[in-house]
Amino acid sequence: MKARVHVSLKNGVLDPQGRAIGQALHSLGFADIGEVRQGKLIELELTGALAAKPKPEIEAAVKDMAQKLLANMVIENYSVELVG
Amino acid sequence: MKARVHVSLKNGVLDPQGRAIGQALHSLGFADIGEVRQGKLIELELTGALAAKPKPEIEAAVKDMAQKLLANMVIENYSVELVG
Amino acid sequence: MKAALITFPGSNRERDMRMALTKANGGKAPLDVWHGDSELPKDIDLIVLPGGFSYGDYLRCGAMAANSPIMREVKKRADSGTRVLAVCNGFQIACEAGLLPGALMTNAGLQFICREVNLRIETTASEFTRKYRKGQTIRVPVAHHDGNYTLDADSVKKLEDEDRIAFRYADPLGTVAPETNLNGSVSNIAGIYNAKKTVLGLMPHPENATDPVCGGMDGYGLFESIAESLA
Amino acid sequence: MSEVKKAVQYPKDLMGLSKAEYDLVLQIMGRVPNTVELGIFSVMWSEHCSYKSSKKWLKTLPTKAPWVICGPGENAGVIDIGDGDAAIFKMESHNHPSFIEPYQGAATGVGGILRDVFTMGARPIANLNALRFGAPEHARTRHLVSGVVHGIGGYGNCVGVPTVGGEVNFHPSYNGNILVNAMTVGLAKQDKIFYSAAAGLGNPVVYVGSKTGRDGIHGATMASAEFTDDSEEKRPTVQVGDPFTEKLLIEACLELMNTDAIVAIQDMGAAGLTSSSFEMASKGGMGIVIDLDKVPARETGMTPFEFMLSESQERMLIILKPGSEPQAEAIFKKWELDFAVIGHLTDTGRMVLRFNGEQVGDLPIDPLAAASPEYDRPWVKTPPQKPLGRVNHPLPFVEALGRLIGAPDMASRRWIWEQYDHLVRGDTAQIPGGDAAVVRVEGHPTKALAMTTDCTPRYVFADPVEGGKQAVAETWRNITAVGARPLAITDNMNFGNPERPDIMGQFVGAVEGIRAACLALDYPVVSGNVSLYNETNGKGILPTPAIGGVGVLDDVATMATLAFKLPGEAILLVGRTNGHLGQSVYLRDICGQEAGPPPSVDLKAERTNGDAVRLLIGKGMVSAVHDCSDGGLAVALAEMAMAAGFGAEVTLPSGDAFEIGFGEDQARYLLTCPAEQAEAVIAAVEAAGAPIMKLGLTGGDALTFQGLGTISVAALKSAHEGWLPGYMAGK
Ligand SMILES: Nc1ncnc2c1ncn2[C@@H]1O[C@H](COP(=O)(O)OP(=O)(O)O)[C@@H](O)[C@H]1O
Ligand SMILES: [Mg+2]
Repeated sequence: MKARVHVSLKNGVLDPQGRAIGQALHSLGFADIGEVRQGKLIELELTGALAAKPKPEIEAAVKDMAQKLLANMVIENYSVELVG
Repeated sequence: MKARVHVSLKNGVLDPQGRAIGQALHSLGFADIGEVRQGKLIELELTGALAAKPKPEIEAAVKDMAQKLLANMVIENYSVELVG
Repeated sequence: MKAALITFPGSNRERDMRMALTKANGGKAPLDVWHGDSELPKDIDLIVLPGGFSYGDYLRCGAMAANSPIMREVKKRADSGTRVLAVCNGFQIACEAGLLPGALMTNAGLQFICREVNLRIETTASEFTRKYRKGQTIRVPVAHHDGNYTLDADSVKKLEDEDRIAFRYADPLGTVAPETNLNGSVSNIAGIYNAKKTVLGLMPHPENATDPVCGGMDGYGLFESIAESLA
Repeated sequence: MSEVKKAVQYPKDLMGLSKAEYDLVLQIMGRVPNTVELGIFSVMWSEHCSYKSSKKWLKTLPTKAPWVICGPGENAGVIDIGDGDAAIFKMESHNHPSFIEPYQGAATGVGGILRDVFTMGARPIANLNALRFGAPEHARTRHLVSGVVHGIGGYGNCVGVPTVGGEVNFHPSYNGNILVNAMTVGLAKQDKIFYSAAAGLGNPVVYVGSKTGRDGIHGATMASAEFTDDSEEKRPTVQVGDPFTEKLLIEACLELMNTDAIVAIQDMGAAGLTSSSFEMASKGGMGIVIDLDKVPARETGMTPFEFMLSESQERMLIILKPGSEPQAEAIFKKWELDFAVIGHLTDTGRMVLRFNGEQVGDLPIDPLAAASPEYDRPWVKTPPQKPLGRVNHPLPFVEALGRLIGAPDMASRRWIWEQYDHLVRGDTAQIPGGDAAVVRVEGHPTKALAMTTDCTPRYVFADPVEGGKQAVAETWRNITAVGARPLAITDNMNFGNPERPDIMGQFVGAVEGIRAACLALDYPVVSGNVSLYNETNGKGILPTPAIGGVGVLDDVATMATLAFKLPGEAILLVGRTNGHLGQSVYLRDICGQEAGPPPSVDLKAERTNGDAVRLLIGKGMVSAVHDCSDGGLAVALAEMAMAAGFGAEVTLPSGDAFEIGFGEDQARYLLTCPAEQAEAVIAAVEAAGAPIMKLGLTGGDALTFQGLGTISVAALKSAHEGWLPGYMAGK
């Protein structure tokens, strides 16, 4: 069982990395690129008792991890997806 | 139209960030976490002529961007997903 | 003054900080505290979170250190009024831990920057900067990759209204302008206080400007101010 | 032997060994080796580990002086810097990996050289880097510069070791083969230095640091192979650096070194567990048994071959005193690092490898080490360059200066060194941008170390012997220019394919020049590294013996810097100016000619002039000091003016202005002093036997050359500071 946590910057927070990627794509000749945002995708392998729990409980646990550590709620959002 | 490019380290390539995240989750009391890998998720807004093309062509263009810039093909893999 | 200097795995400016604190404190070195310790010595007047790359700056600068056992204790002490000086990675940790508002993002130029900068002293109504003059500029170095201070406009206004902005990036004459904005920080902010002005967080390294031979003395006033205030 | 030989069936994959070498393997083993054993032979006898092409010549280098505590042969060189302190340093290349993956290649290069230094008990206090890139207009150059610089910064900044100096050149010969040489300087107490020779029958062999993965399998043999177009295929051998773990490893090792648990210690560098275990046992005359299942593994299903040849980073091998395992383990656990007893020492003289209860390898140590091939490769002396004919000067003097100061090889490296934390640890007394970096010695009230890296590859190409001398002399001069006493060097010999007699001739010539300079300047070689086969599709790089020099400054308060200090001061030139234009940057970048012999190096004059300058600095008689190197007198003056933010008015010595202004005669320094003390300074220098003359006075916002023209300091600065950031921004 795996969980994927996608952490992205909140709307309105400037993303210098995304902007730089956009500029670089333009200068490589890819003209038709609008806004670019860069986020993180953290893949967690779930084991033991946690993996055996019902999905909603697993999801709750992973959300807890995201809020406590994986995302900075001042500037970031996150979403959780369970795989396999 | 948006494209999401997920860039992740190739299997077998050391992921120091993922390792450190795993350890931090353990010390926060989340015991049932196995391997952790951290990747990037780059969201590109597609505009102009490109956005109007058929999906396979868009996908090919985004793959080209991934290979030329977004992923470091020496140590990373990527996958492309078109949204909306 | 009795200071505690906290070392996290990956801290690397704790030594620089120790030299500066010891010099300003009449030769008395701070107590070293390891991040894994869950308690701080009782009669501490100052807690220092030094610079470095705690946990390699992996995930987000300061995120993992903010969750280490000692930080629960640091927050408790800070709540009860113990002074906290948080520099560079320490500032990032303090923001992540909620001791200070805002977040530190990647420098707008996306590069690590190590150079001397001019800081304007925005307020001297603080135990950390009373030896300086308001509006004075000092030259101290920065060395960071993620010093782009981010905070919403209303909160910035609140910081201003409450005189909680400690330093701004300026030119040698004290002019604060977009061109003097080193790293994209909102309103050129280089350092801020908490509401009670007992916690100071800043990106630059005043501890690297406390010796005439290595970096000059412009940062020394900060340590003198603290030592005098907490004497 | 002949029986064995008759039956020889060569395996399809000799793993880089030649047939003759394989015959030797059979002879030593007395049987056909298995894959693990052949792999071990292959890496131990690779150019990288065995120095088979270079050994013969390296032996001729001077390595001794009363202040040398440990010369080449250990992980790094050790010198006595007084008061019971030792400086430990070395330079190492990571050229091929950096070309393939610039960020990780450069980062792991820094990691590797740091481990070579702290393995000996030293706290790393400074990093330097000598970089060579292809032509700026070459398609890959910008990407490589960016990756390498970010990689060096990413690693060094995180581990908290200041990066204080280095050098950068651009030249088309490096288009397909960049050079990334990293140097680390560390400090130790003389009674707390650790060596790598294993000792003590039965003593535990301990593995610490990161887990082992399938990183860089066969990296050491790759580093010794020439590039061809299919080297893209070799990509999976790239290793990823983890500076955070390295930082923990430094702290944990230094903490363990404070106990007396360690018998011997060695980092796992190229060829990982193979070379570290092999070398430790071999140096100590011991045998060793390793249980490969005990090696901490990052991935499942790793084979003995992979365990032995993995180049995973941030790992060390330690021989402990018996019974000290728990104490050592506690330290590594505290720092959250792996710790495993993986074997023990024996008296069999053999390396025995076990895996899952079976023996998977058994090799004799001494015979393998002793038979390590040594070649006397054929070489031809590099023919002398034709004398330089008449030179046409396309630009007026000051215009040429304005152009030259912003040329790729001459422009400011600020864009690079501002991305390196050059201040961490709080002891950096002279930051990058000067002649040598100066870093204080911890625990001493006044003492500091001065350090620099230098080499002028175009000189070495034109005349390897003079070029070799010059590289050494320039480091000596840069250290002298800050007021320090040069003590010893490390070298990093980057050359093309040694199987080509002309390339081998370059190597032999450069070694001869280095040797001569080291002898004349009492400046021995204490460590070094050789990187051969730096060529792509048969095109070799310029021969590049990068030299890293270290010296000691007794009182950091006397340190000199190159910026003019006050207007109205006298400017003096020490050393003889003949106006040698051959192989100068002026000739190349302004006149478009790479021609003529390089300037010759008069080692006696170097010593006399340098000693005189150092004496003046020590006495506090001069206010600014700068040596003359690339670009000659005019460029050196411009550099002093730009650093000060104000100019000067000078009259060049008589002769052809271009030759005098831009010629690169060696053994010269520019000085300033208060005008009224000029006579005293001149007298002191003359008394020391060195030529000196007055050029003019500091002041004004421009640099004026009497009779030749004026250029504003602002114009110089904008050309000098503008090129690299502009280039990197794609302009
Ligand atoms: N790659 C680098 N990293 C750090 N500092 C560098 C690098 N390249 C050049 N520098 C610094 O820039 C300055 C000028 O370099 P260089 O022209 O090679 O000096 P010199 O001519 O005195 O040998 C020196 O202080 C040097 O240490
Ligand atoms: Mg110099």
